[in-house]
Amino acid sequence: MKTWFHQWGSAPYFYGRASRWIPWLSLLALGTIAYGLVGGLVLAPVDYQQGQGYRIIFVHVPSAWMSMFIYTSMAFAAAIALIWRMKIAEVYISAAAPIGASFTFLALLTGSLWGKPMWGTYWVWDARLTSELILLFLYLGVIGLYSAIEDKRSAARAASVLALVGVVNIPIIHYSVEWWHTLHQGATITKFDKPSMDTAMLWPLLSMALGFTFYFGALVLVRMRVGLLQRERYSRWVSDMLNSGGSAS
Amino acid sequence: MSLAEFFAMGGHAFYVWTSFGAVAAVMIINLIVPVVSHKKLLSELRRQASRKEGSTK
Amino acid sequence: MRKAFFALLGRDFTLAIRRPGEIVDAWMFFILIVCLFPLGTNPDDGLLTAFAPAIIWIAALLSTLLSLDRIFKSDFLDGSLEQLLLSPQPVAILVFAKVLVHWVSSGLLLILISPLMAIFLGLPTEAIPVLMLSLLLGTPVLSLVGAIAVALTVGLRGAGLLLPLLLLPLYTPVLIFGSHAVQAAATGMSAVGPLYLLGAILLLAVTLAPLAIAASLRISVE
Amino acid sequence: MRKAFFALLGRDFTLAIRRPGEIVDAWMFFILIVCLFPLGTNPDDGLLTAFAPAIIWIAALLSTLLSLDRIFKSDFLDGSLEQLLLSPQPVAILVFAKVLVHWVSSGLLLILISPLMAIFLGLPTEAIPVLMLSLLLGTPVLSLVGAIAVALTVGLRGAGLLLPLLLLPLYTPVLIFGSHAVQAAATGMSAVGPLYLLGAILLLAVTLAPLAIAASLRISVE
Amino acid sequence: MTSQFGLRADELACRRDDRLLFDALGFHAEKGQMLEICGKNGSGKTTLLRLLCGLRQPDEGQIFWRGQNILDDPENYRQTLCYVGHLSGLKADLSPYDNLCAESQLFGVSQDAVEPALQSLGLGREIDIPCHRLSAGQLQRASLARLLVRGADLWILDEPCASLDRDAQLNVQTILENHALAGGTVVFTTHQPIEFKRADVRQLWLSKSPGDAVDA
Amino acid sequence: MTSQFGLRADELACRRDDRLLFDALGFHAEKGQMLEICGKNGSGKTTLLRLLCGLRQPDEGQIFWRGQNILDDPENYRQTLCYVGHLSGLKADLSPYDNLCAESQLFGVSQDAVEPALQSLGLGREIDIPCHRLSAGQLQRASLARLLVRGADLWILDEPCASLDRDAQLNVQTILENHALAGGTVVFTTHQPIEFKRADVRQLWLSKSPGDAVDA
Ligand code: HEM
Ligand SMILES: Nc1ncnc2c1ncn2[C@@H]1O[C@H](COP(=O)(O)OP(=O)(O)OP(=O)(O)O)[C@@H](O)[C@H]1O
Ligand SMILES: Nc1ncnc2c1ncn2[C@@H]1O[C@H](COP(=O)(O)OP(=O)(O)OP(=O)(O)O)[C@@H](O)[C@H]1O
Ligand SMILES: [Mg+2]
Ligand SMILES: [Mg+2]
Repeated sequence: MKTWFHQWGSAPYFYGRASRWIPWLSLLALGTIAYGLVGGLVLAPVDYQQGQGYRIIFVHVPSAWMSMFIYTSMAFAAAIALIWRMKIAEVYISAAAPIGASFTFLALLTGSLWGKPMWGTYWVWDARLTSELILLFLYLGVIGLYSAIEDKRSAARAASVLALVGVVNIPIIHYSVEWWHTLHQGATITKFDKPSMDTAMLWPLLSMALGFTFYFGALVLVRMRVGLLQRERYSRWVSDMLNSGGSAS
Repeated sequence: MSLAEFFAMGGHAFYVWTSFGAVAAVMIINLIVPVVSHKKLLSELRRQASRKEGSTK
Repeated sequence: MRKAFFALLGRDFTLAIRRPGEIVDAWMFFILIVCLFPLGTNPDDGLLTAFAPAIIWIAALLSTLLSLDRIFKSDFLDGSLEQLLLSPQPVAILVFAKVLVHWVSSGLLLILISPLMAIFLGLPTEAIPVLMLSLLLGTPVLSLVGAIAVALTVGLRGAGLLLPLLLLPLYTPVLIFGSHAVQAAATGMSAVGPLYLLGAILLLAVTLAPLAIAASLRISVE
Repeated sequence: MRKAFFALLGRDFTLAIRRPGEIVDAWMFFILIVCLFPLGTNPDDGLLTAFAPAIIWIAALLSTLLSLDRIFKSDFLDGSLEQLLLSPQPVAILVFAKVLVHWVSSGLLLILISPLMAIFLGLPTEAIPVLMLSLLLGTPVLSLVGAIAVALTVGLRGAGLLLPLLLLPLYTPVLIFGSHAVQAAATGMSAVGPLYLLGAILLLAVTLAPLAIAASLRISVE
Repeated sequence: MTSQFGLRADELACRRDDRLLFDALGFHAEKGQMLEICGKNGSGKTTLLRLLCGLRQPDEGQIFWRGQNILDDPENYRQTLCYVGHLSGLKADLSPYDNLCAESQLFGVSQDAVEPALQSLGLGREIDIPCHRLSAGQLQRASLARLLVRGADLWILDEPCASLDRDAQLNVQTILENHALAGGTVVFTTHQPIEFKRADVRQLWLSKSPGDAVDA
Repeated sequence: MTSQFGLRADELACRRDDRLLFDALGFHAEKGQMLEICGKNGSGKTTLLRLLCGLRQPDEGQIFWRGQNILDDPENYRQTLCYVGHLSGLKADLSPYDNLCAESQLFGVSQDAVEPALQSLGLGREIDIPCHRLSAGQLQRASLARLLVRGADLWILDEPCASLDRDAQLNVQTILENHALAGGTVVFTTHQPIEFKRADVRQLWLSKSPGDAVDA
């Protein structure tokens, strides 16, 4: 366990290993997303309440899940970065934040595009919608802070502090918004609360979610390699790698 | 289901296809940008490395 | 350590008193935001009263936000922050003194004039004690959490506006609980729930924020 | 003189573009204030829509106010302002270039996203063109008048908050006419009257403000 | 009138708060001359230089440039003046080169002189680096480069050699001397022990030191 | 180990952006010694001093004080350290006296030393004037006075003589020498030609000048 931690903490090891993982993850992502798309857009039956409009679910829900999953993972990385000063964890945060932000944006966009036909409006101040919007601001804050600080070493540490403070706040936001919405009125917007979903819908949905996760995994490794190379451009291992003919790129 | 029907999405074409299109676009751009910048960075570093070697020799 | 804490507290209070303008301005800003609303709308239709808790809380939040720069900016520019970080005391404690001064010279003063604003906006008098209590519990959180964001951005030239972005998500719960406590009281319901929650957030902020601030300052000065 | 004007314009635009963060942040601030209101109230009871014109205008006003510091503060601190005043060109013209850059990088951008904010707050779509037009006429006034106040206070250490105090009375007419135009449009009435008045104020500000700014700067630098 | 071609001050007086810094101060600096303002810390050198630039008004007295009161035609006076003070006057986000190009346009002079000017002050690759990344001395060099860009006749310099290393100090010294020899006028302060050999340097002592100040 | 009582740096390396400022830099400064960091503008003197204070982390290498890594017990290290840099560290609204009193409490030392310290740096009535009304040199004097208040063993000074008039420069020179003779350690930079006669001064040259920097 400890040696594993150590190995993955070393930049050259990570840089080399990641390049081997990326093709596999991409392939997995491609397969699962392809199945999800076919299953969702073509094979899955029409929802008798919502018509064809419900098909947005196949991108909306995976995006929403990813947005939350990525932020949590960033907070873990932030703790590791601050406590053990682990370089890889710092790089992870700056690599993952833009991906997380774009998934959050997609969840908001697809959600409101779904809301117009379903609820008749693009936007309501529902609890879940509001907290997703705030999550977007949290992401933008991390990205903004990271890009505003020029010394990238300090920038990564500052972004870690912010990500960590943000994650402490997330349950509080969740709770406050939830509570705030239900104080005055019952739920006006009924999403389909666990309707026993047709497996013809469920499998493609899960497959899409899995595909998005693989996609994220591949993408974050690509971005981390860039970030690592940028930060370590002067170190011995980079020049060795360049001299030895460039190895895997 | 005909192809036309498929594209019409039961009258919700705009919403459905904008959603899928936006997701696809964002995901593809997200992938292209770092791959390109990786290539650029590597070639820049190579150029610098060779320049430095050239000057020391 | 106690002595250092009080020395810094004393120095910063003296500084605050040397510039009464700044304190009065935070006050004025609060008052003026509250007054903008009647100007921007048609004040006769009773809507204003329903909006009053939100307006007062948002005004408190914005005037805190605008005065946050005071906490570390001038110290950074004149080098006192370096000297502070070079002092042998635990920085978290010292930082707590600075935040305390900020709160007294902004939050506490807002609380004192909030009843006036409440009357101005037509809030029922029964809601005023709850308003004051909610501000008493909430404004220290605004100062503490705000100080983290300021500490993170103090070294950046022209980052004045990054601050609101960092702070909005962090301030949301305080705003929601605070204004809903007042709203509940104004409509005759119990405000205990949100007030307890505000108290819990305050406790969390008091214990954790100073550490985060100290860590952030070290990063910024580098 | 033309050349100096454009040189300064170019330099300041370059500076603005060098820090895209600042521009984006002014945007964010506008968005954030707009979002605070739904968070502070119960968003379902139609209050929000009734208040939407006031909220958007107040958000525009506050975000202009917060970004005003940019106009002269950094120039004062790094000595460029001295050099500007020592230049043989008429200072009023140069100052106009600086205000123009400020407006483009704050007001103009606000106008571009204001429709989104209108949708967030549930403003009827018919009112959106009037909203944009009123902002187009009003925000330059905010920048011009704001610059006078900034020029007067730029030499004062810790005058960050004196600014709102000086400005809010001056901004009041713009706020009133602006939000009333939008309100009229939202309720199906004619918005022409307040828009004309906004136009008249803009004309006045464009002709007189640069002179006042130049005079104020000379006083501040002494 | 002797000062037809130079700077002349008559009966200047200046107070700061309750203290009289100087009083009935008169001097002149001709074409081709260098005038060093000397005095202890706090004797009012910086204040005097700002008066000469017209950035501050004296409490009493007048200042003449080429026989004309500087308040009569300030635009023209500013055209012939270049002031370098404690503040760099350079935007931290722009490079020295961009800064001086913008400034040259502001003053209506050609941009061609910018690059040679920066180089002759010993800046190399720093020419294109944002100013906030420069060290104290590099920034001072960039700030001084404006002297060579502006083509002004009257140079007013407050501690031009501050933060400069010894080579740069000698370099600046030469630049000042050359300007005087070419018919310019230089008014400056310095705490560095500089000796000008080639140019005609006169000293003006502001005797009021913090200790023997006239309390009011 | 030789550096049991002084400051020692091992294999320090520091980059700023893409430039290597120094690399494999090692030196030591014993009890009673003065170490002058020399170098051209932009050679990294200020940066090095900030590393020594622990305000910045080196990219490589360690710093030891009395045989112990300064990261091991930072509180204790800071107790024995006094840094005076380009920034005064004085609040502009408070007088030098009030400023240093507050600072002395922050560092847990007696306030009695404050007034004599300010006086021995040649400040008279300025002791009780808000700092924003001081001239450049007066402010620097007030800032240096903290050296005498803190009672620290290790002094780290970045251009201590900047803006000072000649008398004050000599005065500061004496103060530094006395500290070294009394068993303290002084690390400093300066562009003024100072000659220390009584104390043991060694020089460390940071050779990397802006010109021959290692471009990446
Ligand atoms: C802007 C608008 C919207 C936003 C920001 C949004 C956000 C979210 C988020 C964050 C989740 C994940 C929740 C979780 O797993 O805990 C989610 C799930 C979901 N959303 Fe949305 N949503 C929006 C609009 C809609 C609309 C209009 C519908 C359908 C009428 C919808 C249907 C769903 C469904 C079915 C789920 C999965 C529920 C579950 O996992 O329990 N959403 N949405
Ligand atoms: N904030 C910064 N970001 C990036 N590079 C910087 C920064 N500050 C300084 N540098 C660079 O680091 C180098 C060393 O700067 P430093 O201030 O340490 O020099 P110095 O030796 O103190 O020079 P001086 O004699 O001019 O004070 C300079 O070349 C400068 O360009
Ligand atoms: N803003 C101010 N308000 C009031 N008094 C001031 C102000 N600035 C400076 N003074 C006072 O005016 C006097 C002259 O200051 P000035 O800066 O002109 O001195 P100087 O000769 O340039 O000194 P130095 O050699 O230290 O730069 C000082 O005694 C100072 O106390
Ligand atoms: Mg001076
Ligand atoms: Mg330096």
